[in-house]
Amino acid sequence: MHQYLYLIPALPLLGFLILSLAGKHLHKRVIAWIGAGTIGAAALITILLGIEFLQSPPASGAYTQLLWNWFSAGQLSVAVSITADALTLVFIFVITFVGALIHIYSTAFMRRDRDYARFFASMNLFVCSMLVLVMADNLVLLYLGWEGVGLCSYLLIGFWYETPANCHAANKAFYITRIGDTAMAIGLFLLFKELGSLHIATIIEQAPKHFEAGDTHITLIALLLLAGGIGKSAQLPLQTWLPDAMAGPSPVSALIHAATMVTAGVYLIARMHTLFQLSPVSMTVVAVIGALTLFIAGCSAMVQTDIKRILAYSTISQIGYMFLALGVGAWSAAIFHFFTHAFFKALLFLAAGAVIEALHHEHNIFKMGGLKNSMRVVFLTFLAGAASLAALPLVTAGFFSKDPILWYAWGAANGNPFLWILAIAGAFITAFYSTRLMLVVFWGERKTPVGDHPGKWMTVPLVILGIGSVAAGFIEWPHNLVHFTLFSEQVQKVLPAVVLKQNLPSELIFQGIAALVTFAGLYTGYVLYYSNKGILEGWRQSAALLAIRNFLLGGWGFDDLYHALFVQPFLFITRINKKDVFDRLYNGIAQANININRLLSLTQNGSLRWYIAGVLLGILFIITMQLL
Amino acid sequence: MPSFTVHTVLIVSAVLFVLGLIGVLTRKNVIFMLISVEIMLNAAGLAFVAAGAKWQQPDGQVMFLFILAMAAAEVSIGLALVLQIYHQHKTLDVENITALKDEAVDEMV
Amino acid sequence: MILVWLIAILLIGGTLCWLLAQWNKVFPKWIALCATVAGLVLMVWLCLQYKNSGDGAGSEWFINYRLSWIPAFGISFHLALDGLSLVLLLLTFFLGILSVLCSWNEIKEKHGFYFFNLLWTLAGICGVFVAMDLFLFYFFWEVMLVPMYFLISIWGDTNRRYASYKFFLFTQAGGLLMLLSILALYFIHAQQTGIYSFDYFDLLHTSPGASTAKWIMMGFLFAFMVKLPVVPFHSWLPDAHSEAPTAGSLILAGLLLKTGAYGIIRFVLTLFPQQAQAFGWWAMLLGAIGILYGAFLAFAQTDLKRLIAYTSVSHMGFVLLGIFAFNEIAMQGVIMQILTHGISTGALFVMAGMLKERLHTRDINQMGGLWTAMPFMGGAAMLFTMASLGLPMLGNFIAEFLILIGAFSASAALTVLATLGLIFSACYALRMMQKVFLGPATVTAPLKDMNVREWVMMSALTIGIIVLGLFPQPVIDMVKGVVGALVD
Amino acid sequence: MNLLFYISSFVAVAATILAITRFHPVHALLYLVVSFLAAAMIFLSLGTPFIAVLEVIVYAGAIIVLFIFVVMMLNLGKDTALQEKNWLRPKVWAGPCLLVLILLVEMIVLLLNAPDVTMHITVVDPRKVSLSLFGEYIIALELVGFLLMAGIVGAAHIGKQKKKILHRFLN
Repeated sequence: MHQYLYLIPALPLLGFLILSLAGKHLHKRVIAWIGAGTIGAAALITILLGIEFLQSPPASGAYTQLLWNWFSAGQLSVAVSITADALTLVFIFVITFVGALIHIYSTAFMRRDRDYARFFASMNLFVCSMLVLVMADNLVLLYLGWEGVGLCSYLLIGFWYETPANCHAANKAFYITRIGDTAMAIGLFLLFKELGSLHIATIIEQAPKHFEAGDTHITLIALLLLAGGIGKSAQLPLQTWLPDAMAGPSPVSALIHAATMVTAGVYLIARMHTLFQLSPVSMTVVAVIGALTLFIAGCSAMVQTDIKRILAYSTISQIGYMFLALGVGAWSAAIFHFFTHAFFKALLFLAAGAVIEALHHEHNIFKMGGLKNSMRVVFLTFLAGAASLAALPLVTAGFFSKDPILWYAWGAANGNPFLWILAIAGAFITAFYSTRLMLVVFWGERKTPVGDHPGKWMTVPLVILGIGSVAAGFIEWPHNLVHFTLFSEQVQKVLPAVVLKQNLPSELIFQGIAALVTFAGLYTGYVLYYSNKGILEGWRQSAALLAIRNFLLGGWGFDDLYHALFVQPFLFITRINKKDVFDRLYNGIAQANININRLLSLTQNGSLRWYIAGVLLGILFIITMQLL
Repeated sequence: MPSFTVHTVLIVSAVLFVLGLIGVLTRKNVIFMLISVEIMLNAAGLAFVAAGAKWQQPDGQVMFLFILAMAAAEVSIGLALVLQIYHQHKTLDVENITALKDEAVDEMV
Repeated sequence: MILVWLIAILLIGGTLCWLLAQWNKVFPKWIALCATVAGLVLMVWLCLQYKNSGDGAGSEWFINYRLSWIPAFGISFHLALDGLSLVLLLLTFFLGILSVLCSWNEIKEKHGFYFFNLLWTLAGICGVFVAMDLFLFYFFWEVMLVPMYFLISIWGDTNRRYASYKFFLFTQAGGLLMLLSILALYFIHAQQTGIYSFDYFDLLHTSPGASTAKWIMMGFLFAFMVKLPVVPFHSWLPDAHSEAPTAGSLILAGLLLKTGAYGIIRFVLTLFPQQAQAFGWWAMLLGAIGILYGAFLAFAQTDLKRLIAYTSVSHMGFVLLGIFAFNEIAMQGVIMQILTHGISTGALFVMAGMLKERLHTRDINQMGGLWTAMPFMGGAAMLFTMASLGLPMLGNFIAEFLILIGAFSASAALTVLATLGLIFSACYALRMMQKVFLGPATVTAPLKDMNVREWVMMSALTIGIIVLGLFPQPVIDMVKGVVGALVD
Repeated sequence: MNLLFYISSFVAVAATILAITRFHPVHALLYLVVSFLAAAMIFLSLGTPFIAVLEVIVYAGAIIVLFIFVVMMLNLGKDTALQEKNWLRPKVWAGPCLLVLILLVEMIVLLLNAPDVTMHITVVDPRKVSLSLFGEYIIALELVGFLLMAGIVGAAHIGKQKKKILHRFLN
């Protein structure tokens, strides 16, 4: 199967080409088949490839295919070459499998849209770019995918381009991720200058020989790459674009802004783990950024009223967990959390999309309610997703992936109690807002009448994802419970195993605490939003609490800060210099000439006597010069 | 009476030239200005002849002949112009004949 | 001889256009089209020959044609072709065809004289790219200038007189300084060897004193930097680009600016290697400033063509940065940038011309939501906008990436500064896209999407930019010899 | 000969001063004739009789006659004199005179800087002049011929009485 590796990104690309060139003339049914079919085929190939990989792993640990030599100049030689090792396969699987489900969902979700073909073309291009990103065997090709997903994200956030707010959100997403990308590009330059190659395997091999641990250059490189990851993965301080990005259609949010693209930063750091390991400083930075982000975004998620914004902040927060895991060196735990998160968060977004559509594009959760019975399938799948998000112990995938992260936040060699406290606080918050979301949307009295119910093309993907949200965790158990660690076994062929501290307390204690905290969060949510709503009413009276709420609602004021700090000065400079100061300079020269001309033309006054006097003065001048 | 020198002759021609120049500069009527120009040309011719005499060569006189021809041409054209000016402007006052005055250039920037 | 024919086709074609226009108004455009197509066919044939002749690995001259012109002053009619010239000529004829096509319906008066000027400008550009005698080079330099002046001042927009004066004065000021430098070099060479010659290969071995050489180099460099243009000499460009007719903008952005880059590579670097190296840091600084400054200005503009013009300033900053980084990677990037910028910015100008034809305005505040009415044009615009901000897969990325990665080893700080330009390029590019094609539809008049002629043009450009983005290696190989010789 | 030179120089200067200060054109012209005749005497004293004769014939004769014709044609009489009288006040002539005097002084200073030589008067006869004129100066002579021709044509053309037609630039 591995000789068809190139088909995995090529099929979506083919879909994109057909849809973008001929999409206008095709029937919607054909478009749906091309759009979802190409991804489905890619998913099928991926699954077959995965089976082959598990049964008879390649000797080098990776399938590689050289497609063509892209360019080579001087020392720099870049090939369009794709590779798939265990890490990549996890990503490919999520991208194609979850992607195919989301595409199937979209065929029904977008059925009334005028630009059906454009939607699927962009989605297919996205899948292709994302696959190139994860399959690239060199950083330039990775960068190609990296920018490609950015473009598709831009196109899809602004899919309904006639609303200025959507375009604004799309631009914002592109600008902010572009800042990260630029930093990453600089990182690549530095890396090339130091190592003379951008081939990932070469870098991984050469870096430990070339750099000493803690070298300034390696730290710089790692931080620059990290900046790229931060931008793409919406981590502190470049997280502000993601909540606004919810302006796109729900499947877009599910695919791009939950399951795949936003985890590209995680992939990058995991892929370049050698560089990060060589630089303890950057590891610490990754962990701290992850911990802070998960906390800050979680707090914001608690008070949002827009269902998709809640999920957006939750995504930021969950990616924060992945960063935290990366930062403490728990590589496979991070990837595993990515894996499960893709399922439950995609599910939540798709279910939210179904709810929103049923309620006539209502986004405010407080205008929903009582959907428990009227939308049975959506309710059940949403429940599975939310439970997984809240990390309900033992029955959900979220628990299996999040619990090790909490454990390693303390227990790994790079771990630290402060990180753990933030993480555990995050777990509490997550459980709380998951409960809040469930209770407000599905319980209580009905506030908006339900419009059209989702059809089978929408519910089937929801159900499959729901099963995934529960079952995906079972391929990796905490060692102390059941010794079944299929996932980390595979991933650790690529990524190093986590190093633990000496003399740690038992892991079980931590698991117990985590479970308790989760239940505490659930209970708090239950009390505040179901059994005793009066408390909340009481809090609403307090001005200080309201101010805090608004502060959290606005995402900790980052938007305003950046607006004042960067956007305004930039706009100011461009506005005052619209006419180009240099132009003024040259026009000044021209004006000076005109003035001189005016001055000199005074002498040309038409009086013959003056002219003769002028001649005389000239003669006098010359003769006087002669005399002197 | 001492023999006159080159300087003396040239000073005489300089004085004549300068007088002509004064005439051109101060008079208002074109006719007077033309008269003064003739004086200046004559003075220049004198200087040429003096130089020729000093070297005892014919070149000075040749130059005088050229000046003479030029003066004749100049006077004929000049007087014809005077006639035209008089017919068109009804005056010979140079202060009133300022058609060569420059107009300001139009704004470009 | 074939080079002479290349130029002669354009010159004769132009003259015919003028002469035959009195018979029939349709003649000129067909003649012009035939002339440019014939040129392109010749060029493609030459390219194939070049490939067969041993992949151009050496720095040998592929064609070298020399004829005595004014022997008394040592002036010869000397044309020569190597990989670099070949690539540029290919671009010239490619964009030449497009410029003829995009003036197909735009020109409403004086057809004959218009196409005469168009073809003569192209001939001048061709001449500049192959002339190997400095006097001849200067001659062609002027030949491309004067018809361009007419193109702007006769067929331009409302403020055309101002723009054409400005264009002429700036270029001419630079050109005269270059002439002075050429003469200085000529006389110094004569003094040293006793042979009066304007020939490039003779002058190559002239060694004026260090400080003299510096000043002579400055003369050359000034002319080329004005043409490129480099901040602060860029001021002519926005006016000329925005006022010129579409084909004029296309040729200005796609080709005329490239003569500046070509001049620096061909003359400044080879005639004055040490001096150029000494000046390198400052030139890179100017390049980096240009990148940022152009981007800032582009962001502020409301006139579509002016906006695109400032993006050219920004992109040409990369060229300067790359040239003076003095290494092979960056130099390859520069040549790539020359090609891709010609295509991508040319395409944007063509697009602006199409919009102007439909909407009769260049003000982006009066546009908006055009995607709905014109999805194909919107898609093409998106593609070239993305090319302009350096999206991978498209040619500009290869160029900018090579330049930056090459320049990084020369000066990390300046390269970082220049790389920031990538962020600001996103700002102006997306703003343009948003103002023109996205947002609520504001234009109520029925708009037609692209017709066949426009479709052919845009797809040629699209294919060009994508092929350059995915398979740039043939171009890189073609100029490898030249670049290698330069960097050593 | 010396005396002749001094006297005629004196007369020439005096007549010229009078010529440029007269208000009435005819008076001025008459003094001008005297000035030219005096100049002719100077030429004679310099040993160039041919030039002296030409001076009398062309300057004092032809040119002055032309002037007088024009004065007569335009009937420039008392009005012109009055106009000039009102015009020529010290305020008008003092400045130019001062400048011109400076010029004179400078010229004289320049002259005196050069070594002085006594004139040895030998007559250079017309034959020698004409040999030179038709020898080395032949081209100049031809050019002068053109000039005179142009002068004649020009004078005939310009002098024609015509309606007031301004050049298109002056409209």
